[in-house]
Amino acid sequence: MSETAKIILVLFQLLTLASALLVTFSPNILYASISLLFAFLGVAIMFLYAGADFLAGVQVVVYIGGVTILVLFAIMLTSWMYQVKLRDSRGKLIVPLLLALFGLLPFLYQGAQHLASRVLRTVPPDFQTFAYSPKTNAVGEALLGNYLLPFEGITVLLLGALVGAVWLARPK
Amino acid sequence: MNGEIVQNLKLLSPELVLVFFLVVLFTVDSIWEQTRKNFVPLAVVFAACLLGTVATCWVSKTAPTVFFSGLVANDNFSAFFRYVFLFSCAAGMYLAFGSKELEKQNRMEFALLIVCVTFGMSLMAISTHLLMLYIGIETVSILSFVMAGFKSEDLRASEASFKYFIFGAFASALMLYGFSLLYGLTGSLQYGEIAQYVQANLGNMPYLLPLSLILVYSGLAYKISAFPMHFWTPDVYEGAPTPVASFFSVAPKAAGLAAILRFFLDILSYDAASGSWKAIGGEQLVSVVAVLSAITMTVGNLSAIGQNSVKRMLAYSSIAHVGYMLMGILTLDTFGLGAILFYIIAYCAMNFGAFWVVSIVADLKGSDRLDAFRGLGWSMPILGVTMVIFLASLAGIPMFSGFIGKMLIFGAIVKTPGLLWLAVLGVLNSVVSLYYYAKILRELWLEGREPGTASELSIYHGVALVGLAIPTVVLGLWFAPVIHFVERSIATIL
Amino acid sequence: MSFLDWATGLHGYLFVGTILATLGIIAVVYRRNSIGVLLGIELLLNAASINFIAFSKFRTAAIDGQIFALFIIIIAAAEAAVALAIILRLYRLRETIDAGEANLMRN
Amino acid sequence: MLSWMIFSPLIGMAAILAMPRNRPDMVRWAAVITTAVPLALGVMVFSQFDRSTAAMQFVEQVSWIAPFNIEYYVGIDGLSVPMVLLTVLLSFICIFASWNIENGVKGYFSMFLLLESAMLGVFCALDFFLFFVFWEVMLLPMYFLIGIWGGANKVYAATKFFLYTLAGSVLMLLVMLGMYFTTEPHTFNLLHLANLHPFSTLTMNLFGWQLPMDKVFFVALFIGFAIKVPIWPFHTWLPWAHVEAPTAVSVILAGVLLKMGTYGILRISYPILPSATLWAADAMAILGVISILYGAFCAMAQKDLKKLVAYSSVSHMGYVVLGMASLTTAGVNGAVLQMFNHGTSTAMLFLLVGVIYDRAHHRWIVKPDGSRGFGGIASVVPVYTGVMAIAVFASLGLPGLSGFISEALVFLGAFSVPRFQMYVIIGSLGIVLGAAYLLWMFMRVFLGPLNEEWSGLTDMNWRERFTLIPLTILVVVLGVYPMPVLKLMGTTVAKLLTSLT
Amino acid sequence: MVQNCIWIFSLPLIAFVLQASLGKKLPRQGDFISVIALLGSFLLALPIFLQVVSTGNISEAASFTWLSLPLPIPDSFLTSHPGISAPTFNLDIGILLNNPTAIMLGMVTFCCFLIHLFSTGYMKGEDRYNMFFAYISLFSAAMLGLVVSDNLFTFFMCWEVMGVCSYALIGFYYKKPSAINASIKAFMTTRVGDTCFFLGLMGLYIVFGTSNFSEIYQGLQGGFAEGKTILGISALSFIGFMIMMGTIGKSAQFPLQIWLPDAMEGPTPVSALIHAATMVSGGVFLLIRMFPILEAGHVLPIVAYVGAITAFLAAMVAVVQTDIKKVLAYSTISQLGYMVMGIGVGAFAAAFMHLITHALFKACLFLCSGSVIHAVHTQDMREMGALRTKMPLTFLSMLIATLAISGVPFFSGFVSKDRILGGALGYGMEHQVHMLIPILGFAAALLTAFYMFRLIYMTFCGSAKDEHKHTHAHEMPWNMVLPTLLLSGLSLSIWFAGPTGIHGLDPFEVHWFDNAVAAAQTQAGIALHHGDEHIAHTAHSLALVLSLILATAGILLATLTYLKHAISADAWKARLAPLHKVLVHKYYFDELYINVIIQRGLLVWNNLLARFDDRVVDRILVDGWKDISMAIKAFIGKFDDLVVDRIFVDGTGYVTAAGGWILRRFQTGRVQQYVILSLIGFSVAFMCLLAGPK
Repeated sequence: MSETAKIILVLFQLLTLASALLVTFSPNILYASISLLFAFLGVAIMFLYAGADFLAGVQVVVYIGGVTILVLFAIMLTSWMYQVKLRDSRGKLIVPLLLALFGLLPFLYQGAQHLASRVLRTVPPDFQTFAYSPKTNAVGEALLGNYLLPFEGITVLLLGALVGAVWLARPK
Repeated sequence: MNGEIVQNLKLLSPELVLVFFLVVLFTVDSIWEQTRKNFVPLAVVFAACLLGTVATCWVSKTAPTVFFSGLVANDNFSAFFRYVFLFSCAAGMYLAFGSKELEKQNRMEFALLIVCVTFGMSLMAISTHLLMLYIGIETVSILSFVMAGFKSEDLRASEASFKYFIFGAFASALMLYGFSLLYGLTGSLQYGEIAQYVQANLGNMPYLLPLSLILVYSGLAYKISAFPMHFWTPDVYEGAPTPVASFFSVAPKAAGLAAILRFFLDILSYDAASGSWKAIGGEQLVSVVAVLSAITMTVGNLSAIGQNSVKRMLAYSSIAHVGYMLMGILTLDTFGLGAILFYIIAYCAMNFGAFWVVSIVADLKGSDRLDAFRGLGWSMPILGVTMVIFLASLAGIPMFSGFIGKMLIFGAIVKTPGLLWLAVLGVLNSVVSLYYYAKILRELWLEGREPGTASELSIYHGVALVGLAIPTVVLGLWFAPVIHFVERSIATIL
Repeated sequence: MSFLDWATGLHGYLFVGTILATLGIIAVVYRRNSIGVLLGIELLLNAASINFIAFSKFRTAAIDGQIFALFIIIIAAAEAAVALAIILRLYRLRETIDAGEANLMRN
Repeated sequence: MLSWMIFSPLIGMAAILAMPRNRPDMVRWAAVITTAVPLALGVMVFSQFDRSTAAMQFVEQVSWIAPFNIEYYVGIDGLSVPMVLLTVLLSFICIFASWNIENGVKGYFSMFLLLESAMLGVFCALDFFLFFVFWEVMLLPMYFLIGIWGGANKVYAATKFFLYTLAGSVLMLLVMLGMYFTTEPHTFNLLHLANLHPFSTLTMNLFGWQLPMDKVFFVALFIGFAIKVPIWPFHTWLPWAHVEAPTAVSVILAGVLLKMGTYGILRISYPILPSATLWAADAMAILGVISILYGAFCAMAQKDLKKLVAYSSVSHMGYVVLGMASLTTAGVNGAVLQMFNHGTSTAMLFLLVGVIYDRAHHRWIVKPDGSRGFGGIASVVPVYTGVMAIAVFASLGLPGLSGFISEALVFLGAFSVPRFQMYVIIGSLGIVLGAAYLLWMFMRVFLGPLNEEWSGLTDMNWRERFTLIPLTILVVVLGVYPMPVLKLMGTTVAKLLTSLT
Repeated sequence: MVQNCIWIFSLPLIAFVLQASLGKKLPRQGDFISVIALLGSFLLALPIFLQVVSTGNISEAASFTWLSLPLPIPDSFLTSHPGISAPTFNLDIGILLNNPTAIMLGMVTFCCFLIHLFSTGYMKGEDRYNMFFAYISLFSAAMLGLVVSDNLFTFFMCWEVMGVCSYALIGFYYKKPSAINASIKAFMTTRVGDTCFFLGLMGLYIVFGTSNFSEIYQGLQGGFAEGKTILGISALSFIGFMIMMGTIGKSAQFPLQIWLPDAMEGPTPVSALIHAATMVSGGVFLLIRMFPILEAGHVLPIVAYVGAITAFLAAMVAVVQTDIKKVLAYSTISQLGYMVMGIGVGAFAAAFMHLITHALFKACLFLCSGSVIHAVHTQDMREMGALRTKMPLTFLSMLIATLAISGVPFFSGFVSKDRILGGALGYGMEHQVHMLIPILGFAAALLTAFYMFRLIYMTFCGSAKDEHKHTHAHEMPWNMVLPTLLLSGLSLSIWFAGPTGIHGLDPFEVHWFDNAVAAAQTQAGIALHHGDEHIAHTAHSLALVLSLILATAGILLATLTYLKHAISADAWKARLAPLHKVLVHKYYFDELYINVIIQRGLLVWNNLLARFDDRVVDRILVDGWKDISMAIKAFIGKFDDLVVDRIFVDGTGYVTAAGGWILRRFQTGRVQQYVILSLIGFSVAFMCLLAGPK
């Protein structure tokens, strides 16, 4: 993988992190939703670099196209039109911060890095080079081959969610 | 290739039956528009469950195998849980159909949802693959968020579904993160391969395996509402319509337990000699699980004392019962785990019955507070007597199935050295539990006759109550065959 | 091992995954607006899918991880739909979507 | 035969439940017939019982739950025959004593019959699991009987009774399971456990300490049984339960239920944990003496007739415990005889209290405000006074009536153990106090100038006399010649003591 | 002869059963049944008595096992000795017919019969007339049972049944509160004595394994009870002491004598029957039966002192009594004191004779006083007077009995009292340190003569104090006078020793009694003579002279003060005011027992204990922790949800409820806090898991 490609990847990673920060801490929910959009974009790029091109496409279509738009619709419907910048009442920040810094972060962070270094020790280094090879047909084969059951099983979930969402949202 | 697929589909026939009846539900609803009013949805669901049971019997005859390329397993264990889920689906629909809380016109949606949830649950029970497990859990969770809020235009119901959603989504997200770490660590999603990896390098995973397992346990604990993840249960059960709450208190819990049993027993390498789990320092895990179950039990029982809403009280009591069931895991032999399965059967019957009575009273008196029960024993003897049977069984009075369940669990605990304190705590908890169950009995019978309103219990509900009371008593007296059945089903996964 | 190698390698991916997960959890806990909570959950799910993709590339070089990530995305979409339906319903009945106010049922 | 005796009340109960709601008299006579059956069977058992052997008789053994080899194993020997006879007789009498129950007649009698079959079950069970099931099944009917048909704050008394006894029996559950799992061929069978009694050598760790297993088992079982007896520290439920229970229920409670505790100790703790019994004998004797004195002192200060009789039961059961603790032939035989005699004399006392309560609707010897509750009613109700005199002097321990011979044997047994001699002397103070509070009551209620308020009292009608005649005959006959009952238990007690010493 | 004994005590028993059950319906309310029953047993007892009088020896016994408990014997023992049947612990009861029994039978049946006859007249017209006869026939049956029983167990059983009968009879007029108080006091005091007796009985069983008299006597001779100790002290002295306590309780000796004077509340025939002839003498009879034990247990000195003190104190009080029955009551206590002292000093035969003679003349005295009371309808001597002319026959028998009791020669009292005093003097001379005993004895003799003649003069002589009563007085019908005459007839010394009763002066000597008692003594293994011959002889002659002097002095003093009014009783009373006040209050024994021990001690203690039981044990230990948890609640604030409904006031319940309440506080309803809590829970669980395999 050439140097410039790595720099671009790092840039996008930084983009993801920045937008994620905005999503959690920005007072205005609208800005948060839009920054979520950029976060999903960054993640899509990371998928590309990790050789999951089909996944990147799906990510862009489903997340950025579907979920974020859905969220924006929800914001529009739930806060009065002329008061777009829904002032988010300032919740007590102390507890979550404390929890994150001393509770979760150290565990997850140490776990992830520990796992990463352990994996790199066991898996041959050449494997890590970036070799772009289209994965779409592999995904297709897997879906209709080994993973046929989840592919079919997910339909029941989607059907249920569809009916439920419609029923819940329909005004009486 | 297709011969193998046909074989796989044959082994999956109970689930397929459910899907088929989903389709039937849709077509019937769209063609015949007054199905909203009549009993068609009930009939369809009953047919689904009946046929599903037949399919399960037929399937359980074949030798236990792992099929669909290692994603799911078919053995007595899954057959046992399929029976439980189909039974509770039928009972849940029957109760919902008769209860006033769910208006007539949206029975069709309810039938659909309940069948989907049953499908999801059986997926959870039979899956031996992380992806399948995740899909199963998500199906059950997402659809239960909807079911929790099923009472239209009711603030409490929508608030219940909202809370359920936030807590549920968060817990399954954590579980997912745990799956990803586990995948990274072991390099595979299939239980068998994970187990081999864990078996291979036992000693040198001091930090990672505990972390991923704790995260996975968080998702599963949410499903069975065990200690750290039990906070949502009281609020959701109180808010949700009573039939939904009774369904929640029975079926998803059994599914969660099935997933826990299958997941932890397959993955953690169990050393028969020392009788402990070597993967993460045997005694460590045993004592942590023991402490967790003890806290669950005590929290459930103590919080239930001061309640005056019976639904909330039964919610806490269901948490307590989960605490008892968790205790069974510690013994790791057919006796202990068989005790859990027996306890599940007994628990389903008696808890469903208790909730059923609450829903009848809620329909009748409009409120589920304690004083709504005053003197009902005298005006509706069948309701009174069956409620006595259910509550006595929940409290663990002999001659009822609850006692046998508890006895088996405590027996298992007493058998393992060093856990006596847990047995003593469990026993004291059942005494405390008797106190708040007795408060309901006091209202029903002891407070004397309630003037007037000798409202008669409808046959519809009477049959159901007696139907649930009979197994509670029979299992209490003559439980030898059930023990054999339970032992057979647990042997396959140990 | 330069910073670039570190960032673009497994360590980088996992680092981003962890940070996203933590921020997701903080969002769920901290946000008063229920939609904000939903965003947090989406972040958390994304973190998991990043992990899966990273391990699928660096650890197993098999397609399983990607399939799992695919299913995560599908289920996340379904969940978002149901969540928003619930939030709209709550809004219609209570005129507010503040997660804190939903404490009608307590102790 | 035994199974018929145990389960015939259940058949009766089913019949009663099937009867129409508006025919109370039909229900009552059905109850009479149902209790008459076990009475007849009891008499047959008494006649056919072979006094010479200590082995179990009328044994019926059927495998109930094969996987855990739990058996429906029923049989009786010298210890259980007197108790079975007492239960059968008192239940028959109590049906007549509860003739004027008005509300929920069907519920009352079905609960009563369930209670009777549970009691008979406990006395005949030889499988620990069966024993425990019958022991706990007895709780529910008692809870409802006290709770629904009881007195003023019946609910509090019923709940307290329920929780107290359940807490005790729950300890018993753990011991049962412990015994089941430590014996090699896992068994609940009491006789196997008795032959094996492997527990004296084993140790177990409880909360971290290594304790001898048999002593821990004995203490746990003792607490469970002591709550039932009731022995001193665990007795606070008795006055509540007695005062609030209806007459017939408090007769059964005092007549039979109290004996289950001591019977349990003799049937389970003594044969299976012999070394622990020897270790705990002193402590039991001390607790027995304390119960004797404590019951007597409290009884002297009571103003309510029924509470006085309740505390007198605590005192009399103290004799039983002292007798058992002495581990001598005379002592244990005296204890079992005292269980039987106390059953009859206290049943009479409670029936009589019931008679006066039905008429005067209050039970104050001295009203709380100090004025006279009853006074000098001897002249108004002579027959009642006569029978009450017999009951008072029987429980007082007057020779010639049944109370004396058992107390004499208990003291004789206890006195022959050198280290118990001081306890016996202190315990003998109980005899004097016993006389004091009973005669004080007799004087305050029956003798002295007639209290005009009660000049209208009517004497006992034939039904009430019918309930008291058998008990009076028993009290007098056993007082003069106690051998019929002693002959029953002689050989069994001898065998029990050989296994102990 | 043994069959007769069985019939003797079962006849009155049958009479009791008949009387109690269908007494009311029979003509004359069935009093004839019990009278005939007693006559029957008297006639059956007569041949036995005569055989003893004539041949001086009778000894028959019959017994059967009443109670047998198989003893635990290791199976090995059974296998090694196939032949022997399993040993059993037997409790045999039966009839023992020896000389003392025969004599007692004679006396008791005779007295009971006469008293039954007397009470048919005295009790005429009373309500519950039939029950009265039921009780006294039960009482006679019990007394006869006691006399004939061959072991201490049935002895004790009859002993207690007698106690109950005395309770019933004293409280016969149950309308009077004083009567029922007296009956309870009587029963409780005797009950204290009985309990000690019971413990003595237990001791006997431990030492000898049986309570049969003959086996005990052989056991003692065989040195069976040498080393045995009870509670550290030697077994025999423990048993002896306890048996003595039994007698003290029953025969109203020094510490427990408060009940006898109050027992006068009962009808007079009851006093005659119970508190003269039979019950109280039962206690002395116990000492006689158990004499070897007392002797072996070195308890005799204590017995002697108790007897002497009681005799003296009771006599002192009798002097100041104004109620005729109270005087006789105290005189009974005093005479019983004599008998106990006699036994204490070893004058076994004298004590036994005094028992018999005292029973006869005291019964006569009581019956005469009964007639007097029946005539003047009052018991206060101050209202009586000059009844001599009105009731000549009663006066005659009363005079004879009074002469007997005062110890005037020619009368039976003199014979037995003189021997007791002789024995006491001999004992005193032998053991100088115990000289106090004879002194007290002689002083009591003086006082006895004084108060008896005071009684005679105040009732029969002098001027009629109350005209109305005097006019109404009339002689009693035959069924009341005949018994008194018969009894007074038997109070002559001719039956017992010789016409004058003085040794040596008599033309012929009657020795049936001495031979019978001597034979009994040898049988029981009791030495005939204590101390050396010489001192005993001088003591007897000295005692003879002294008792004569004292008797005459007493009579003289009485005549001077009460007949001739030369000495004014009131002057002496004023001069000895403090002593008089103490005597009137009966040494404040009543106050001591009733107020101090019973009221302040026991009842307060009971109420305290009952409240303790209700408040402390029930509330604190079991209902418990309420106050502590209430404090916590107050501390946590007014949160009313904790006010758990009153039902669970039980302490443990409160604690769990408080625990539950705290737990529920976490259930705030805000879902985000749930998430935080669960995360905290998980991190803690994770850290425990990570603590690494220990």
